[in-house]
Amino acid sequence: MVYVAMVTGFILILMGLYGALTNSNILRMIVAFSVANTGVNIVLVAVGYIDGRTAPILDAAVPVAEAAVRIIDPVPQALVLTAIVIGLGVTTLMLAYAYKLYEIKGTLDIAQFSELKW
Amino acid sequence: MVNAIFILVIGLGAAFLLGFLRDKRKLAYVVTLAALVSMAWIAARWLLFFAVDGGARTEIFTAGTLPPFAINLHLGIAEAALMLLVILCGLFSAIYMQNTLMRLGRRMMSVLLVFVMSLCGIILTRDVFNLFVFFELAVIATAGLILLCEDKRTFAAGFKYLIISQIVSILLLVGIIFAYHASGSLNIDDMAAMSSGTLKGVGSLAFFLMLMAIMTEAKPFPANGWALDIYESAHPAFSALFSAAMAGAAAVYAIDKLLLIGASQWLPVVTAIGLLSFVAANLLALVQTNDRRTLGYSSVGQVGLILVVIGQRDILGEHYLYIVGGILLSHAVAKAGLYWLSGLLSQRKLTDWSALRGHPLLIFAFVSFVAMLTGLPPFPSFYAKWDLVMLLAAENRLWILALILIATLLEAGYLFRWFGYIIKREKETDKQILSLASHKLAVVLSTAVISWGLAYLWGELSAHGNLLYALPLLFALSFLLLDQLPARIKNSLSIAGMVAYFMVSYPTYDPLQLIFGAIFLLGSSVILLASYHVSGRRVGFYPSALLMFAGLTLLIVAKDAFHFFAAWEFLTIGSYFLILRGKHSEPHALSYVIFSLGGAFLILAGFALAAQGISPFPLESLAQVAKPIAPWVFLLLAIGFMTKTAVIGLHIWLPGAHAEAETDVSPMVSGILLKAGLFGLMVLLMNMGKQSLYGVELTYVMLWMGALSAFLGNLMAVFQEDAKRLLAYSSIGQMGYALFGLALMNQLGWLMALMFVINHYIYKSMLFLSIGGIAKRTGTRDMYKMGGLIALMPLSFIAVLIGIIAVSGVPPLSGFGGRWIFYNAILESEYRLPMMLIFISGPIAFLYLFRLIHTIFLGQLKDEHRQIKEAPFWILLPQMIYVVALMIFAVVPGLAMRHVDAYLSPFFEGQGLNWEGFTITSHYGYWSPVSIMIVVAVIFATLFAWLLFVNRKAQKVKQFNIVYSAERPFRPETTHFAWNFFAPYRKALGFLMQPYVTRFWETMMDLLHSIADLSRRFYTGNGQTYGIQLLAFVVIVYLFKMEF
Amino acid sequence: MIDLMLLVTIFFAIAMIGAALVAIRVKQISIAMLAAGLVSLLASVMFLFFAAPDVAMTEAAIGSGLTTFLFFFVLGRVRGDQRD
Amino acid sequence: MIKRFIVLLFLLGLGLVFAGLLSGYSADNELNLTGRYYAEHTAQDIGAANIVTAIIVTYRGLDTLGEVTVLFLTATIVAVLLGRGVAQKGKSLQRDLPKSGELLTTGSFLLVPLILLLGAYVFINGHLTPGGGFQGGAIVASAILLMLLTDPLRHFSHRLISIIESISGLFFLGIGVLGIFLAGGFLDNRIFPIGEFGSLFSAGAIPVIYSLIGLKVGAEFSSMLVNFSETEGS
Repeated sequence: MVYVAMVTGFILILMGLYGALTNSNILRMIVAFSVANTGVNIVLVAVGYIDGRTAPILDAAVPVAEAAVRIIDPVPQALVLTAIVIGLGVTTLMLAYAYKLYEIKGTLDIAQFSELKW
Repeated sequence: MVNAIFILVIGLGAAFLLGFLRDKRKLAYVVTLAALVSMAWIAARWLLFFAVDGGARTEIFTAGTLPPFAINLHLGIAEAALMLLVILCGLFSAIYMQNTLMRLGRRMMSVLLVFVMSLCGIILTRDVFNLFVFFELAVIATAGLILLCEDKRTFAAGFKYLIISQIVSILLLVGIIFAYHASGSLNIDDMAAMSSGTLKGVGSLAFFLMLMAIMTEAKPFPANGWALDIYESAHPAFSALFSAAMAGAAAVYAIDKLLLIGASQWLPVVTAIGLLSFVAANLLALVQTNDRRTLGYSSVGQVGLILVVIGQRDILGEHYLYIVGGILLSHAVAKAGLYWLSGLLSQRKLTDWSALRGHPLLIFAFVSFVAMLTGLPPFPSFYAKWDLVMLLAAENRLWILALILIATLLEAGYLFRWFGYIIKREKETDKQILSLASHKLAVVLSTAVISWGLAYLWGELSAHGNLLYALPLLFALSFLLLDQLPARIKNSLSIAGMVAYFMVSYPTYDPLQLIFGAIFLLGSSVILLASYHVSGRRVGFYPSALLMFAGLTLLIVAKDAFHFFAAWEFLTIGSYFLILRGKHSEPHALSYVIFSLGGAFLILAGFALAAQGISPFPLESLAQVAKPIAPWVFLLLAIGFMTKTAVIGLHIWLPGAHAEAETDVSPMVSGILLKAGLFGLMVLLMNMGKQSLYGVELTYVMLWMGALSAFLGNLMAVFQEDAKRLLAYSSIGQMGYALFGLALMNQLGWLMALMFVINHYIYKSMLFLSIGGIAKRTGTRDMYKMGGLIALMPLSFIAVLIGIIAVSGVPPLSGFGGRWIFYNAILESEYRLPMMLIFISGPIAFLYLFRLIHTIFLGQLKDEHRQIKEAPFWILLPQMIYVVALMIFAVVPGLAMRHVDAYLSPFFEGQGLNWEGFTITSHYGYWSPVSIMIVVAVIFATLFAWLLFVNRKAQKVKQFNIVYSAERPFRPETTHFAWNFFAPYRKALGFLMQPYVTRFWETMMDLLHSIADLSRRFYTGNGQTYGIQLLAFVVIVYLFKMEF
Repeated sequence: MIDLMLLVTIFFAIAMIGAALVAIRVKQISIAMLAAGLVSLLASVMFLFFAAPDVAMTEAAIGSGLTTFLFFFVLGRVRGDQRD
Repeated sequence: MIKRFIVLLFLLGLGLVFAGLLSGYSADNELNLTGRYYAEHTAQDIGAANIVTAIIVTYRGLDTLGEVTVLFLTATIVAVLLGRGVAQKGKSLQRDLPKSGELLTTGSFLLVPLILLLGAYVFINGHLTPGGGFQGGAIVASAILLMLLTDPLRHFSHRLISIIESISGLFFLGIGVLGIFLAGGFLDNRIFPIGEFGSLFSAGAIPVIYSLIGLKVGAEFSSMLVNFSETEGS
């Protein structure tokens, strides 16, 4: 199960990167990156998973004393949370840039924005 | 002491606080500055605590829990220093951008604060995921700060950066989570402490991904197109931050931290990436015309160099911090300074920087920054590079050493070319390019002050002693402060200073040092007399000239390799500034400085190879260098020194540099500076003696080089039309004689070389001065445009006459003495073939010397020259002194030479001359200068009297106008008899004159430029391509790493 | 039970990859955006299987919800440029 | 076409790296050192039932501070980026938009308070149940989104949003600093009593911090949404 998720995550990353590096439309690049980000999140969560255990929340079902053998690793989850939020930040920023670039040139073709080179 | 976490808290708190200050921009700005100042204050306090009080590094725990369960921060001297650098850079940029920030409002200010804060976070944190968070903050803040610039293109640059950072964060996150899985911790020290077993397999791959991701932020070649676009288009104050603080401090420190985990097996990878960036970026920068993009390339290169140092830290040991700090701080200060400087100009071409001319302070700042970048003394990068090169050579990592030096030379090439543009290119007067807002000016100038402060600091920390304590250097630098005084006062001060210094120090000199010291100090004082003819302030002349003389003075007293090399660099740079002052000298000065620095780097490599880690390395220890490397050391040093003496093949810089220099500069660089090379060769030969490589005796090769230089130098002089170029080529020939003499490796040869040192100084200085005076009066240096000047300029004529007699080595003047010793020396040794060349070059010299006097002084006076006067008094005065000196030296050469002879005799047994009274005896005969003088004087007087008697009825012929048959020739000068005077010889010997060497070097340059021009097209400007390049970079590094 | 979980995971994995394929290949951008949102939504359900309710909530709210809305906001502003 | 091929080629290389990671990966059966520490100590030390929350707010509080700052930065930059040259003041954005239906308007009028309440619930209970400041903040922002959807011309007070943002940010920092003086270090939650495990007012400062985060994140998301919606379509 972990492997399935991990493979899925990696495939999503590669697909996202492929889309981002071959689509010349800026918006589509951003969409592709968000797919890749989802892939990363899946990989992260999969790494923390231990078969047959429950969420790292202590309640009636998981008493404090048994926590160490009942719950999965909480660290990757905490990292994913942060990663998701940061990913949103970057995506938002890219979208704002995309809008701005469109305003300047009236196009979203990334190849049109190459005055700076060499 | 304030908890260092307050650096982060204050930065963030102020950024949040700004949300309240929507319409109070002034207040917001004040809050921003206050926050930065207090952050800087905390960092500075800690730095002092570590540096002065010797405090131990401290840990800052968060959340009341110990790592690895909570995030912790480390604070040591490196962290404190880097944070101070980052915050000060931010503060300066904030001051610099005052208007922009006020216009854009509090939002940008808070972004700036968060940017600085996040860089500090990157430096402090010891947790990989926390590192990721701070990096993302820095990335996003970058995307915001890019907007500071009005340039529409920046939007595209920002977007490209975001594309890259998306890829980076994907790699980093995957790396982090697998590293966590492998080690069970996110703490860097924790991971590092685990056995290296965790880094096998998955752990190693995870580390690879993390390293590549962080590495990308250091903008390695070739995954750095986006960075160059940002550098080119962003606000210069932001580029300063981006280069100095983000890439040059935070990112490289993060890599340094990460490598604690990866340990030694990853160091070669970092070294390789760094080297590639350093070489490639500097190569590509050669063909840039945009100033900020050039700086961007240079920045990529410098960060590459820092990476190399980080990658070599396994051999740097306790010197690591000193070396990496020296290079890192030099880069940061210089690059930020240059970016801030670029913000004063409104045009972006490198040549537009000529607008700086007339602003000595700005030029001084520019020079300081450029010197810092290229690692010239006395800046920290010089000390650091020296130590680095020494250690690399000691560990036999010669490829790295060679590539570093080559790339540094490339960098020096375009930076000094740029400097040439500033000094020499035409200003566009109709455009107002420069705008000098006082706050921007303050930032630039205080950065320059900081650069010198760091120079002092690194000198203090150096194991070799502080170069800034050297009196001659201080004397030269003090003229920077006196530059507002009139030239004549400065001239008097210089002469007084140099004479006084000589008087004080000569008792400590040995005879060899005495000869060179007298020429370097007294000799230059005599030449400086000529400088009295210049009125006005002559800004920049005295600091440059005195820097050169300081270098020369320090050179002869240098005891160890470090000080020798430092002095060598000083004299190179000083003379470069001097030469650059000539009217048309821009390309020549550039080729001079490139050849000189190239030579200097060979010398550096030679010393490094010889020292094998011994520090300090006394020059005498050259004698103890062991066999397999000794010849290589010899070769490197010899080529380095021979670059300075312009041996044939490495001579192409000389004619232009010497001929285009100012009237009083030509004698300095020709009469005095060339001797530095000879001095170096003497030190080398005295200590290392004969060396052979692959069965070839190297001194024998030098002998041939000397003979060829003498022959070809003289031959080329024959065909010159320009009198100063003629003298310059003649110098190549003369230096060839000296080299030949030294390479003979017998006492007479050496004596003759030393004779040459003195003679050449006197007559070449004299000739350059008189020709310079004539050129000044006639307004041309082409000989065929002159003629008949003997009546108008009799004193110049006498000087030239005496000069050429001395040069050609006919009795009775000292040139003959030189020749006499010389022929004795040749007879002592058995090298007949090169000897023939030397003999032939004697008469050849006569050809061009004859022309000098014949074409300029005899013949018909040109119409346009009828009104001219004798050369100015101050130019004549030293010439007359030289005439007297030549006479004295001709009659009593023993005054100086017998001491030297005695000094040399321990080196060569039983070959000395016999000095008795006024007669000198060798195995082959004797030479009595006094009697020769008397004989010649009698013959001369008799002939002269006879001529007068015969010619007493001579008639004066009036000049008549030649009318061409109703037609003007296409090139009028071709009809002049003195034009192409030696055309017949050219037919015979012209094949030797083909500029093979020039063509060779030109082809090399063209090749470099074409490579650079082709390869930079790689940066297509398409953000997607940049993304692919990053991907390719990662994959290729991975494949390489797997190979090994 | 475990086999069922595995099957469901595989099903979700295939669905996600399919949606991702749509997201990077389909002609209309709006559909691509929706597909990307779908990938995210499927992922958030998957996170529930992986005992990560916090992540699931975040992914659903931020990854698929908010991000998709932002995409459409921008798409609405730049409509008229639909070429690929 | 060549480009696609090259990209595929290099992605294959990257896939190789990933394959290496996969093939070398062995799933844990036990918690590792760090995970075990959190499982065993969170209840006593931090007093939070939701260990993920404990990690986010306290153990890795610095990350979270950075995370909040990321959103703050993004919101700020989006405002700068989109505020430039757009929406000149005074010139109202009168566009011909179809009036949103009565049902939607009324519905949103009823829903918005409910959604806000739900958001608040999520972030206040972050230490006990799944969810917390970020999720709650997103929910709060969705209320704003709903209002924007029903009335695209509605004017939101940027000033109010930014003041909420700043105040919650400063308080977050302030509580963090208090940790240095009153407890074990920056962002230590034990400045307040840990309280009874599992109750609402427990886990020291975590509910307070998470509420502040919720407010701040909500404000930031709203600011982004508002800024995007105020840009003029072309």
